[in-house]
Amino acid sequence: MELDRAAAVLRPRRSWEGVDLGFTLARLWFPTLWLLWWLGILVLALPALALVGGQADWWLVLVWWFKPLYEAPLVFWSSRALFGEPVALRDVGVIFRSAWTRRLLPYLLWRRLSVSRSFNLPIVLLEGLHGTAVRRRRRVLIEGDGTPAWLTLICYHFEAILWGGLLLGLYFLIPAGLPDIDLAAAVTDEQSWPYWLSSACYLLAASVIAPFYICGGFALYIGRRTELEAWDLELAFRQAGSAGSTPRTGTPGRQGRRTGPGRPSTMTLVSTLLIALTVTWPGGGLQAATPATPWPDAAGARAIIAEVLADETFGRTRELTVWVPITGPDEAPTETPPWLRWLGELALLLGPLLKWLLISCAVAAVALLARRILRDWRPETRRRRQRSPVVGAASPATDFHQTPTDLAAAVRARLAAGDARGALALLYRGSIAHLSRCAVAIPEGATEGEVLRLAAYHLNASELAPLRHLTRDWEALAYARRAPDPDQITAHLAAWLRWTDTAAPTPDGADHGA
Amino acid sequence: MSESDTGLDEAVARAAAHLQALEAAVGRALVGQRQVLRESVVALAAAGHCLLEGVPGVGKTLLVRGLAQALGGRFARIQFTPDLMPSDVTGHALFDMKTEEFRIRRGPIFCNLLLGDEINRAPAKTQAALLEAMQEQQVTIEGQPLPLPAPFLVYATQNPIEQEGTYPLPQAQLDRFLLKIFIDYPGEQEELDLVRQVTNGQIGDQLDTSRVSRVLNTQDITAVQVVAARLRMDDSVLHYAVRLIRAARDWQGIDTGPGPRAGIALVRAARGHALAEGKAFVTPDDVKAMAPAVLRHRIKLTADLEIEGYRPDDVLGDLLAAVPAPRS
Amino acid sequence: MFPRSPRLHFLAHDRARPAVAAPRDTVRLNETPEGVDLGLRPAGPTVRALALTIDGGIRLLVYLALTPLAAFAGLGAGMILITSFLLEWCYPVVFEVWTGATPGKRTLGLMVVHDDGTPVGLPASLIRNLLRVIDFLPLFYGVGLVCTLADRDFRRLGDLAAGTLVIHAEDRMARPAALAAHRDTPPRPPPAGLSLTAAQAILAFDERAARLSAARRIELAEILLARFPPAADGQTWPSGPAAVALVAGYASWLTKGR
Amino acid sequence: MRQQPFAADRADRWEEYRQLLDTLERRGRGSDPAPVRFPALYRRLCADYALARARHYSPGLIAELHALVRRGYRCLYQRRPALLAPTLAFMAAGFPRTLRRHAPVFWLAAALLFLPMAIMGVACYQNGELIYSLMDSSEVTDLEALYDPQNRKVGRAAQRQADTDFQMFGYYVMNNIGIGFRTFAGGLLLGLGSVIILLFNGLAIGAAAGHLTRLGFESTFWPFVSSHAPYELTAIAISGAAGLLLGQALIAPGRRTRLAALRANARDAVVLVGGAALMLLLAAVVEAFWSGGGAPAEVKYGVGALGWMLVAGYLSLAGRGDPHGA
Repeated sequence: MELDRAAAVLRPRRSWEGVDLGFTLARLWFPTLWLLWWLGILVLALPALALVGGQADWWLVLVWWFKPLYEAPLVFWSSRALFGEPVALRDVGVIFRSAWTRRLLPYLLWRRLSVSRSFNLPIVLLEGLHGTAVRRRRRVLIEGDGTPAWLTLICYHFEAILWGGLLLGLYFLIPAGLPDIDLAAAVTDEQSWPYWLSSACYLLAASVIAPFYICGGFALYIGRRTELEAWDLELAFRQAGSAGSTPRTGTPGRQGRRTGPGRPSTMTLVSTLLIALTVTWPGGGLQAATPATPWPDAAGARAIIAEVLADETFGRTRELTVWVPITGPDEAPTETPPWLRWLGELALLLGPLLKWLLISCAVAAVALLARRILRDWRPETRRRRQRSPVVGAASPATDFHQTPTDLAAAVRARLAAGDARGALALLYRGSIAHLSRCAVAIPEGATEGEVLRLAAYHLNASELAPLRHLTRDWEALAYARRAPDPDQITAHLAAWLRWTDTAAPTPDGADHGA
Repeated sequence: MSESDTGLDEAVARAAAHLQALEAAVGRALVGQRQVLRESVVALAAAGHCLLEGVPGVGKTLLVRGLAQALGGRFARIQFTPDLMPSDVTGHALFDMKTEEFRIRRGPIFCNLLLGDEINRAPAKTQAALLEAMQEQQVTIEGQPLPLPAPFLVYATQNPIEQEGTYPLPQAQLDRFLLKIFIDYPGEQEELDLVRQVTNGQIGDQLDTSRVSRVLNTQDITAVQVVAARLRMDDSVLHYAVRLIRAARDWQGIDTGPGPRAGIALVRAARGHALAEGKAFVTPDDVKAMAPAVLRHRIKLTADLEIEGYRPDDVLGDLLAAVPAPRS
Repeated sequence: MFPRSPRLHFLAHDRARPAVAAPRDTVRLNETPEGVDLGLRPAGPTVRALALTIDGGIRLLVYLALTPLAAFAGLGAGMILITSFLLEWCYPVVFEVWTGATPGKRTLGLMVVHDDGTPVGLPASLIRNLLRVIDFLPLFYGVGLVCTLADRDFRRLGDLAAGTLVIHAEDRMARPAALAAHRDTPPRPPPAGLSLTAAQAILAFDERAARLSAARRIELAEILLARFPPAADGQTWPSGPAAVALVAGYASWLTKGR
Repeated sequence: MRQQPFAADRADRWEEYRQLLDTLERRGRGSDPAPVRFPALYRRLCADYALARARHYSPGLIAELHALVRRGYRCLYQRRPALLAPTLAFMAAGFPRTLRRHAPVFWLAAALLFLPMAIMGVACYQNGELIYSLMDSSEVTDLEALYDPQNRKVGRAAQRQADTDFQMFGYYVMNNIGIGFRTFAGGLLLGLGSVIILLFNGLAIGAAAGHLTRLGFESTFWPFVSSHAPYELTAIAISGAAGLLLGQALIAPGRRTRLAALRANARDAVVLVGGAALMLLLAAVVEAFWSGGGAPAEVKYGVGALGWMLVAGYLSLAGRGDPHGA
């Protein structure tokens, strides 16, 4: 596997997103992790079967209890894979030897029921801490965040859902004629074959969820370290040196995308760092919410007690059917509070009201629908509908250049004041505004020539000619300071008035000035 | 003011007539490609060099030869190859055994109109020699500066498809070209005309510029260039040009924007365009018409857009539509 | 000859490009009509399960609140039936179309969108919630769970059919110091040949320095400086707090120049 | 341009944008004037974001801009559906047109529902034992009790009150529309779910009808079901057709990928389901407030016949006149 293909993107993210990253990685590595899990469990499950003497329930409890044992290799393998050095499955010995250390022991004993197991395992296995150091480190890393516990809880439920789903699916899929699965026996009767089936289903469900659970916790751990220790920056800084000594390459955009590791030498360094480095990092300043207390072996004990009590030596259950007179709860009419009676009356009133409301709603809806359908059929409305888009577009949507309402008067006023430029500018802007009223879309960047070209699509020759002259005079004035005769402007104004009167029957106020 | 105006008007009319005659003359040989022809003529009027880009066979060489034919003056052509040396372009000094002194042998660059074919096939050193000459308007051989003849225009071509074994021009060198003209295939009718015209009584497939008559001489060209440089340009148009350049520097999708020289080039090209249109003053239309040709080789798109196959013209189209034109 | 490339705007882009080069990130990139890439961060099954539980709790509370209605014989029963119909089929649709997420999802910062990042509309929301029935099979979203675990963007069947995503909404609170223009550290030019990635990492270091412990800050700064070749005049790189200050100077130079 | 001048230069614009965004997000369907500047500001921001990324400014700034762009994107591309007019347009044109486009699937679904119904009805009428192959005896007894003319509970009895009607309405809404939705969703199981639900419902209804008629309860049964049957049965068939569409996409996606086919068909299928749900709502109103009423049987039969004609006319004709074409 290439190095830069194997890394996940390290960046600070919220804890739930961290879990999601873990799930993504688990999906990526699923076949390997799954096999690894089964390898681990086979090592234990077969001897255990002999040990408990073929008792399904005990065997299941045992196999379940030693879950951390099969999960540790997964943690180890994912840590190597994340940093681009996946261990081949044939080196399974290396994996198990590195994963099954003495430090795992608490997790098989009193810490087995710890609620944030998948988050703690990387701390224990990869940082090589134990005792109080682990506790302090965990407190620093977790910073009162409940996500690891939630992850454990949810994954337990996922297991249960998958297990139940598998069982139910089998139950439904077995065709009639074959022996049915007794679902009750499958969960209670440890002697029956459905119980074994159900145990197998459970193992299958657990094997599917385990990679996700472990990678979720691992990614959470990586995420916390990224957040607290800026791991991503460390990687980038280490790369900076190697990039700094070589000339800049031509594709900065590509480099920028990848914040993950890229060079074999640094990567080896980092991953060995990850595995071997005992982080002597003071946890000062960051306080955890609660210190973790060692968990007594209560749940396991309770299960054992239940098993023992269920034995026949302690008694058995018998089903008896007897007739007993039913002495109903004395139905003495305790006086109903007045508000309740009042409510009851209101309800009686409300019933018909709601009913008629519903009926009238239904009738109205049907009537509206009928009207609508009939209207769609009538040809004259059809014609009206066809024209409507034009009407809609004719309303000036984007009028960048504010023109006075009575444009003609304003132009005349400017002319009288001797401001030929102002008058012509106003007239030209008015023309553009009028064009956009006639559904000619004029973008902001359109120059005079483009306006003319756009207008040529929509106007006929007689309408276009005055506009062409106006544009020519306007350009000469604006860009060459050649003012036309005032008479010429008056002629333009007259032409403009003629144009606006004929082109649109009811444009807004500007046109009534004539 | 009005007196000089009328003087200018006459000069403009004369120059515009020259340019239109030139366009008509070359247009007889180069069928279709009106836009290309117009842009080449603008470059001539603005005294700027052109980079022509297009696949083989669209008439790059024909265009330049037609121009040379119509212009008079000296025409030279250099086929750029990987083994072309700088001295093959500029010329060199050789020792004359008879007179026992160094004699300067001038290279093909000493001409009025130079066609540099497939400029990106030559190594950087040779390209640099040509581009230096374009910038300085003179060539130095053996420490002796030799000025180039007065109208000196370079039309360089390059082929955008065959990139193997080419030396792409660096961004700074590209800046020396006033315009980058992009020659596309002709339209259907034009192609039909082209085939008909070329195969009519033609032997072999050499370029036929025989029907291009000479319409201008070098003095005329210089006169036209003087008129173009004096053309009236209102402040609002100038502002518009600068606004376009500045917008391009901050435009999304443009990695490297145009430098300050782009603004100067845009204004020069706009003047040339106005003159070619026969106007005595520059309007925003002229600026906008020339903006793609002036800017397309001066910007570099971001890597994302390049990977997705966008070309500068696509981005420039958006930019031109979005920057408000002066209209008040 | 040249394939005319599409224009930058105005063209419908391919909705929802598949995630790009780095599949080990949970970000799915999506290009908007404006030509920028928006990152969507699909939410995984764990957080969605939690959201589902919260929604279930809310519905349970509504049912509990409705039980007194049973006192009113027919009308009450009718009301309860209608309410349960609404809760079962319409609750998610109404909230998703109205506010973008059900209350449970909202609590956990999730949000339902089309796979192009636009807010979910009525048809898509209807599809994904009606098909919930299938995802629910055979037991408490068993099909949905397997589907989310297997899909790249954690979509269940309903999401696949409707073309929707459940994503992490962005933190509205996150307003980094970048805009505060707080830097008064004297700028120091970084060594030549600094890659853009490294430059960006330096900027990120400056932004996140406050979250790091002092010792770690120094360690990181020294790691960076150690990778640079020694200066020409034989001067060595500083260590300790001075190194942090130097890197902060680089960051300042990178943000505002000399 | 360096980052700080870049940010400082645009700070005002970003702030304005952020405020606009806040107001936009806060107001629901308020009546504030439309913020005309928003799209322009948004586009500028997109450009800024792209620049910031291309120039490798600090990740914090990029993240901030990204969040702003995303919020703006959501605001700008939001669809705010009005309720009444689109629903009307949908029922008047969209729904019947979509149905006609998928007429073969609809006929298949209808056949799956009605053929077993007819066959089972005739068979049960002939053979009194046959119904027990489908229901157990307690269910049959319940059914008989419900429609027994001796039993005054059925139909519009005097004591039957408005609130009972209302309860029945709730029950019908819950049950029938639920069945419709399930028929649709079952299509995702390669169409099998829809087929099974359609078949089973057809058989059950046919069996009940045949059995009750055989017992001579037709005076209560047929008037009761005749009025709402047109809407209800058609709607169930339409839901089934929608489910079959999903199944078709999965079994025979044609030249598309399965997912693409599913998505394309789901878009039409949900239209069908929506229309069917509205039809079922109408059926529930009729069933709760009219079917049980005291109108004479002839009137009810007339209403039923009218209903069938209305439904047939509606589904085959509505929306054909619209200029935008079917």
